Parts: sequence; structure tokens; C-alpha cells
Amino acid sequence: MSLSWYEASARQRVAALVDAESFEEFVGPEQRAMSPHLPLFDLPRAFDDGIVVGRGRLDGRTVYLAAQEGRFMGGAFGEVHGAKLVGLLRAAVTETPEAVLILFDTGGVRLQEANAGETAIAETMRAIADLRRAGIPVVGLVGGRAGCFGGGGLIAGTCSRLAVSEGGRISVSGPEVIETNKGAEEFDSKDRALVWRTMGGKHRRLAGGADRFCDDTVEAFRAAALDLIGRAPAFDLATLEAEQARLEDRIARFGDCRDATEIWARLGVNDPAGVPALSAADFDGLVAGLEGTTHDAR
Amino acid sequence: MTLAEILASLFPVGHAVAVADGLITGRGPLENRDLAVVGVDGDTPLGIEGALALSAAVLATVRAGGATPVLVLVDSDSQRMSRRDELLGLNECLAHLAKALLLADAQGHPTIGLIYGHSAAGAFIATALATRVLVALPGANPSVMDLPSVARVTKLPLEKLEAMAKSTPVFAPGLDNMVQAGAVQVVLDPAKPLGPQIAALIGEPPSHDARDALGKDRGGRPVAHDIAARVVDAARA
Amino acid sequence: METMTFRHTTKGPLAGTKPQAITGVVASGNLEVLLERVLPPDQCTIEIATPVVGYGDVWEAVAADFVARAQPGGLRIAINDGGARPDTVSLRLLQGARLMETGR
Amino acid sequence: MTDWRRQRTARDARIAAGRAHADGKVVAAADVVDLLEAVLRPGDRVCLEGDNQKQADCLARGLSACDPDKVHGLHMVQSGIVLPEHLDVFETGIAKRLDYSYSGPQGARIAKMLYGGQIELGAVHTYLELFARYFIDLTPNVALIAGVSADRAGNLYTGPNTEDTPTVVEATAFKNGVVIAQVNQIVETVPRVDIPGDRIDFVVEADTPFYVEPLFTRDPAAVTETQILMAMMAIKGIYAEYGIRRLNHGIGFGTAAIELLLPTYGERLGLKGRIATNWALNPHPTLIPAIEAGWVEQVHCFGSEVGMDRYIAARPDIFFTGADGSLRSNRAFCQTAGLYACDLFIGSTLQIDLMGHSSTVTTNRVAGFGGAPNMGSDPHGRRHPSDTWMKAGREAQQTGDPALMRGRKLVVQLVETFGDGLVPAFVEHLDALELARTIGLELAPVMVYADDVTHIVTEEGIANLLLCRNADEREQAIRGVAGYTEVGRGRDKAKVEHLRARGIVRRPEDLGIEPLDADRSLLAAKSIKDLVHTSGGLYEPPARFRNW
Repeated sequence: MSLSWYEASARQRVAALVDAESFEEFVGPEQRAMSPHLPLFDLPRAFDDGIVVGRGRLDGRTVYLAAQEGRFMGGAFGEVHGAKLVGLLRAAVTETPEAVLILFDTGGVRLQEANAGETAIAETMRAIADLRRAGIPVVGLVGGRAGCFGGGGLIAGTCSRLAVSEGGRISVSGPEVIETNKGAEEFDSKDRALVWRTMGGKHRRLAGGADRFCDDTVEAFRAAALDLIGRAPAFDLATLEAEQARLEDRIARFGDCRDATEIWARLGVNDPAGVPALSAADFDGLVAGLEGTTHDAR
Repeated sequence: MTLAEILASLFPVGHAVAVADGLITGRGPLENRDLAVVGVDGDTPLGIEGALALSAAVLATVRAGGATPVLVLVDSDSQRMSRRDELLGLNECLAHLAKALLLADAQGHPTIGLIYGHSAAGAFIATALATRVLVALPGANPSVMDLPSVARVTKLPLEKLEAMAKSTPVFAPGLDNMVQAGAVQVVLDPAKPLGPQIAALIGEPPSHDARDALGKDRGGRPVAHDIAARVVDAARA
Repeated sequence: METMTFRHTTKGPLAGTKPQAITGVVASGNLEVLLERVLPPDQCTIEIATPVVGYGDVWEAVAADFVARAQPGGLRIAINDGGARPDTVSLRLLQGARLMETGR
Repeated sequence: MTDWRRQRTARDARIAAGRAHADGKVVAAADVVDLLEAVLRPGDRVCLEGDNQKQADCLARGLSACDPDKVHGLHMVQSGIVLPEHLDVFETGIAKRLDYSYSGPQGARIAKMLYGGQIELGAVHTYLELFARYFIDLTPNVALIAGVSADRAGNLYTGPNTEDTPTVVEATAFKNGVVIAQVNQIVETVPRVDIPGDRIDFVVEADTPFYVEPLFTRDPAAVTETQILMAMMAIKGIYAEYGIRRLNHGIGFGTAAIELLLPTYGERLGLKGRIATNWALNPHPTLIPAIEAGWVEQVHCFGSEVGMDRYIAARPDIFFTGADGSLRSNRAFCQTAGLYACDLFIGSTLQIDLMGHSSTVTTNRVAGFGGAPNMGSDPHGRRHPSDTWMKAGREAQQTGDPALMRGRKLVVQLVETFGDGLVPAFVEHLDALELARTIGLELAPVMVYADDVTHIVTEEGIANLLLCRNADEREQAIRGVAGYTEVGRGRDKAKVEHLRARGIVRRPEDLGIEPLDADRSLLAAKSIKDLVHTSGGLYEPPARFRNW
């Protein structure tokens, strides 16, 4: 039976994503690189601070991987957590693996270590820019239960390519945060169908916010990673000007839409209400027939 | 300092910097060269339109070529919290702005962030924190989240958090803590003209991202630098 | 947070050669167990860090039952607890021992 | 001369008063308060329909908005205290006395009000018990009920969630009472006549469709390894051993795990067709995989379940449906079926004491009973044999003429030794006793009495109480599966091992089950989305259960 990405732990994802037995962890749990701050809050720590980083092979090619554990502190960026990711990306600049894969599963910044987490996110984005300029693809994979929120959403937007499954959510403000600040009329976070329509994998793929849609299996994410590594856009003025145009065009075309289904209809989807029920294969078929969803403007 | 005071101090002979809907764009002369200015004023939340307006200005500077530095002035709220912004891909728009700044810097346009008011969360990351050097003026108040909100999320009493904030810079809001974390390199002297201070920073940019080393030295991020270094060592082993 | 360490003597070493394993995740009602084959073959220690205070006697009983059942000689076992129930703790310990025995 | 028609005359007067606010039988939602103030009399016995599922919420709002000077001192006789309005009426004086059954969501507030003397409590009943009293001494003067649609003559379509409605209407309409129905819609012709129009006096077109709680939806994503282990033990150690084909499942993740293991683990054990074929059960979404795999012969339902209606309509061989295709549920019949025609009830609880009494009461919550004690009890009126029933009976009593030995229903408590927040499920004394003392109840609210429970399943093992021959054995058997709770650690280890040798206490290994095999990969569906796929897209889960 295939392993569900959504259900798997960060370690299970990494182990099953790469070629068998090929994963080598950097600063593993036995080194006990744990948060120095959580005990002040009477909170339990994790031996890996909620992120697994290391090197493995994908069809024989060396890749670097970082996998967040969404169940530990919501996969949030703490000081150690963030530093492990930053260290991995910096190492990749000089060690030049064929790609770096970031397996996102994060609610954003860990509030108990907010300043460290926030700064680490900025460091991560700069390191990704350096890697991309050096021609090393950075591919994000989003399909965990914590989604990809806050600064995680910004890092995802910095990657060369993104693969997302139906369960994956990519956003800056989470539904609960918007509801808390602006009220349930603005965003009813308990209406989970609305949540997923607004920031879930299918919407992100249809709107061009992600490059590949995956079934919720490790095999599907592996296939997606292999595909996306091979078609990473350059990080240069042309790409960013194309992205500028792409995002401006999105706002011009859909800026007055209240619901994702209106956007999908304008994109040319015949049965927008039926999109959430589509299987991955049928959804891929739908996407293939629409213009603008697949692009290099990232 | 207010934005007007800052601009006056930066550009004593005048400038072409304008503010519209809380978004700052324009340019001014700095020591015989042009300085591009973008930013957010008036505690304004940064949404999709705002992010794209700023990124367009940054990319225009890159397209124009040369080595025009980019100054990012920040007194913002957090990212704009709305269903519409998220529906239309706020994460992409904010990341795009950050990427534009990172690209500019990489292509020889030194980027300097100057925070003179508030900023928080995604707006902070996409603007000030995406520059090569981030500096501040006294009274600036960067934060990830204010303490009452932290209390709500962590379910800890506000009084306890306030007490902890005094001894634990890693989570507490405020400029001092961001300086200690290494995110803010230096606090400028408002009594002196800002132009020369900024020009000096442009003249001696750090060659690499040294924020974690600063955080270690200043005690606000005690372990990040060493952990990152350990990962690098392990990868090279 | 409460920490405690239990030391046990076993009849012999745990089977297998795997030097280290980790199982579980620190989450509400869950825990992670790190096992390292670093002790003399008839020794086992179990270190626990838990945010739930006052359950020392339960931990002691769970640890003793596990050692009696698995005979995990040679293992240094460390637990980061997220408030797991005793049966979940037992299950993770046994999962960890199986990983060390079989490499699975 | 004796007037034998006083109730009839009074009823006619009430209806005449109500007609002033109606067009024929039809009343606008805006006129509900006027209607109720016209029809109700101080001190009336009133049944406001609502149970653990559907609610006559529009009428509840109307009743709570009545003028207490006009409407007061009512005696509420109703299945459920579920909506805030159900208790608001006691705060305003509109209602005074209460006889009811279930109060899950309002458990804390009702405890406070009982303690504060704001409610004069008759008794907390089981559903069947309360229904029975509707016909003996708690017959309503006025019933306020809910249906899907009605025609102008009052013919009522109750839809898939018929639930209590026929029972309440029979008791009221045939004993000179007034029946007021709220419906979602007035139509020309109803799809199916569930209640004939001559039993309905007024029809209110409600402003919103009546509320139904998706109480029986359990997300497979939340099923734990511990629950899977317990489900494996229940299937192998009880379902298979007793050949249980006719059964009821209580609500909970443990029973959901059993449902989800039937087509996988149960299939592997070769049990298809031999267990779990005939059910008294709401349409649990987690039963979909077993139904689709051909395990289930038929299911009769107390009510429907939100989102299951299209699936049910497409499976008329399994469910009871009307000519129109929609589910016909009936709480009274299904409770009776669960009581008399099922060989097993299995459910969860919050506390079990050393004798085996169980309760869902905690010190500041009165949750009531609902139907669990009806199904979780051994019906002494039963006369038909079944292999399961006879086997359990033989275990319970070993001497006497076999032809005079009655069988036993299996009543199984499926309980994790610790609940949320490390609260132990096994206790020396039930909180129910303390609560009864505090608010002056004559009877402690016990969910299942010790003499009805036959097995306790925990993650540590199964205790077969049928085989215990004295109180000490029973106590040690219970302690023997109570895990690391204080009760469990207080066991006499030698006695428990002795009970184990006799098969009274059985561990997973005694059943040939390896606890490490209790893995989520055994679940026939791991998420709500899997259930939707398995149903062929017919199951339409409520938004709050979706993650797509």
C-alpha cells in the first residue's frame, strides 16, 4: 500500500522519497540539537527541533533535503529549526547537489522563538536566491497537515518550483488568524471547504501558484520532484519581470472574485463546483487544457 | 522620526519620493549618485497590490542598469489579512517583492532597509528583512506578533510573558530584541544627517549573510550560527 | 517540565546491530523515543522529559514492564514526551525496540 | 352528568385560538410567537422535539420568545436538552418542570441550573423509557415538531431524519393534544406522507431548515493505533468468538475503528458473512467501506446522518427507504430493535468502577442517557434464541436445566484506560455518585449497570465478566485490564494471572494479536475523503469535516 504523504512523519517522507537507504542526515537526533528556549515555556522539545536535513539520492542523483515535522509545534520555525535549514542551503551553494528539496509542513514562525524564526526565514530566502542564481533548483513539496503558512508561504514563493497535493495549503495568514482579526464574516475558518478552495492545492495549481499537482502519496511527490528538478526557471530579471506580469494579470483578471470557484470559471473550467471532487488524474487533465497555469514565471 | 523628516535628512537638496496609499516610491540624490527609494509608510498593511507596486519599482531600477542602490523605508503593519489577498496569492506577491530585492542586490544594486516605525510578520520579511543591510531608527518597533496575541496563542498569562520578555530577547517584540537577534545591523543616530550614515553602509556592505553571527555575538540568537555551521560541516564531511 | 532517569539491568543485550533509531513525534498525546546502542550489554537507561508533572510512579511502572518484556540490554533510551498516555508510551518503546532488533 | 369530553373541548378552544394567526393550518415564521401564546396554557405539558440529532429549532426560538406573563409554568417532556433555548425557557419562567433523556451539549449548564433550583426535575430517562411515559403519564398537551415539508392540509414529510416524530405525534394527537410542525417548505404534494395531515394542527414554514447535528460522523484521520488495537481485539476476541451478526455500535472512535477494520482485518480472519451483518445503527459514514465490500445485509436507523442521504438512497437493499427513495428512520423502533433483536451492544464510557458500573457523568456535567442504556442492557423480556445469545448465557450460568437457562445479550464497554488529559477511565467511585448527592438525585446517573456489562475491552486486554464467579474475581478482572491507572496498578498480579489462565482476562498475545501490527494502514479508509471515494462520490460530508 502506498504511503500517504499527509499521514507520514517528516522522517518517513524523507526515507520513502529518496532512493532506498540513500538518506544521510546532518546533525541527527542523536546530536540532540534541541531548542534552548522551549523549556522556558514549559514546553517539550524534540531531538531534531522538528526538521530533518540531509543528503540523499533521487534516481541516483544527489539531492539535499529538508523536511519539516508538522506535528511538532506545528512545524514552526524556531531558532534551531531555522538554522538547520539555513545551514543546509548554505552547504548546497558550495557542495552543488543537483537540487534541494524542501518538504514544507509549517504554520510559520514559532512564537516562543519568534525573532529567531523570523530572521531565519529571511536568511532562508536569501540562501534560496543564492542557490537559484548558482543554477541549483530548489523545489518545494507541500502536502502536510500543517500546510505551508506564514513565512513558510513566502519561502514557498521563493522556490524554483512547487508541487502540492490536495491536502496541502499555501497561504500567509491562516484562516484562524484572519477570522480572529477580521471576523467570521471575512473568513469562516470552520468552513473547511472554503478554506481549501481559498488556499488548498487545487486552487494554487489552477491559479498558477504551484507547478505540479500530486496524489497524496510519496510516490507521486517523488515523481513530481524528479519532473520539476528538470525544469527550473532561471533566477534573473527576465523571470521576475515575467512573474510581475503574471501576478498583475491575475489581479486584473480575478481581483473582483469573491470565491475561488469564480476564478476557476473565468479560467475556463466548465464545472467549478465539481473541482474539489476531481481525482488527481482528472484534475491534471483539466489543468492541461487551461492556459496560463503552467509557466516559468517564478 | 517621521517619513518627511527622514527624507529631509537624507536628501537635503530635495527628492522625488512620493507616498500614495501608504506606499513609498521615488528617488533622490545621495552623495553624487541616485538612490532608489521604495517602502511602506503609516503603519499600512501590505497586500497584493502594494507588494506588486513596490516590486515593479525595484525591477524598474534593475532594468535601468547601473548600480543604483535601493533604500527600503518601512513603517508598516503586518501583511494585509483578508480572504481576498490569500485567494489571489499573497504569498507569491510578498515573495516576489522579496525576490526583486534579492535580485537587485545580487545584480549590483546594494539594498538597504531602514525601519523607522512598525513592521510585522510577512510584511517585515518581504521588505526590510529582504535587504542586504537592515538598519533602524530609535523608536522603531518591529515585531512578529504583539505580546497580547502571543499570550492568546501560547495560553500563557500576559504578565508572565512580559516578565520573560525582559530576559529573553528571542521572542519579545521590539527593536532591541531584533538588534540582538542580528536582524537589525545597527541603529542610526537621528541627531546626525542620515545621508552620510546610509552612504557609509552602502559603501561597506557585508559580503555574506552575517545575521546569525551577529545574533550569536549579541546574545539574541545564541545557537543559530553554530547549528548552521555544524550542518555545513556535516555536509562537507 | 519534569525529568527522570531509570536504570535497569537486563539478562542480556537486545538482538540486532542497528546503532540507533528514533520513533514517534513530540505532539500532544504523543512522544518520541530515541534509542542508542551505547551501553554495556546488560544495562539499559531510560531518560524521560515530560511537561506533565506528577506521574513518576506511572513512568516507573511503564519502564519496568517494558524492560522486563523487551530486555533492551545495551540501550540508552531517551524520551521527549508530549503528554502521551502510558499505553502510547509502551507502544512507542516496543516499536523502538523492534526497530533496533530488525532494522525495520 | 359526567363530561367525558373536557379535553376535547379544551383542544378545540386552543385550535380556534391558534387559527387567528393561521391561514388554514399554515402559519408564517413571523407569527410563531403569537401562535404559541394563543395555543399554550400555563402548566401545559409540552414536547419540544429535539434529540441528539434533529431539532425543532424555529419553534424552540419561538417558545423562548413568548411572554412569560402569558406562557409560564410549562412542564417540558422532551428527548433532548440540546439548544440554548431549551434551557432559556427555564430561566424566564416559561417552563418549570422537566422530564428528559439526553443533554450532551448542554450538560454543564443544565447541571448548574439543576443545582441552582431553576429546574424542577422529574427524571432523566432513556429514550424508550421517555417515549413509553408519553403514553402513560407524561402525555403532551402540545407537541412542537419538525419535518422537511408539508402540504397545506398538514400532510408531513419528515425526510430521512424522521427520528422521534411519529411517536410524539401519536401520543399527542390521539390524546386530545395539539400538534404544531415546523417545516422547511410548504409544498403542493409531499414526496411521501410520513404523518397524515389529520394529526397535524398547524404548520409553520420555518425561516431556516431545521438543524441536524452530524453526531455520528467520525473522521478516520483521528483514529489512533490504540483504538485500532482495541478494535482488533474486539473483532477477534468477541465478534468472531460469539459469531455476532446482529448488533448496535455506540458513538466513538473505537467503534468507528471496528467498522473500518471489518473489510481489512475482518476479511483477513475470514469473518465476512459470519459477523456484523445486521445492524441497528445510524448511517455511520465509517460503515461505508464495510457496506461497499459486501459485509452488511441490512441497517435500520434511529435517524439519518448529515451528508449520507444520497448514499442511502442509492443503497435501498441495505437501508430502510420509502417509495420516494429516502431513508425512513424511527428512533422508537430502532431502539426497540437494539434492545430486543441485537445480540451485542458495544460502546464507550468515561468511567468504570470496580464492579463494572459505568457512567458518562463528571462532577459538573449531566449529559443524560439517550439510548445507550436501552441497547446496553440485557432484556429480560427476550424469548427468541440465537447462537450468540445462548453461548453468552451458558457462560453466565453453568448449572440448571439447559431448556430453562435464558441467554445473555453481550454488552461490551470499549474503553481506553486513560482519556483526554490523562484522566483515568477506571475509578474506585463514579463521579455520578457525587453528582447525585450534590443535586439531590435519588438515583446516580449510571449509563450501564454492572450486572448488564459482559465484557470490558481496553488496550491492555479483554475482561470477560460473564465468566467471573464472585465479586473478587470480577474486581480483579477489571483491574487486570485497567492498565496503568491507579485501579490497574492496584491489581493482585497473581490473581490476574490466574484469571488469565482461565481465559477471563485475555491479552493481545493470548488472542494472537501483535500490538505493533495495530497500524493505521489497516483502516479501510484513512480520511473522510477516502469515505467519499469509497461511496462513489455519494457521501457528501459537512464542510467542517473536509480538508479539500
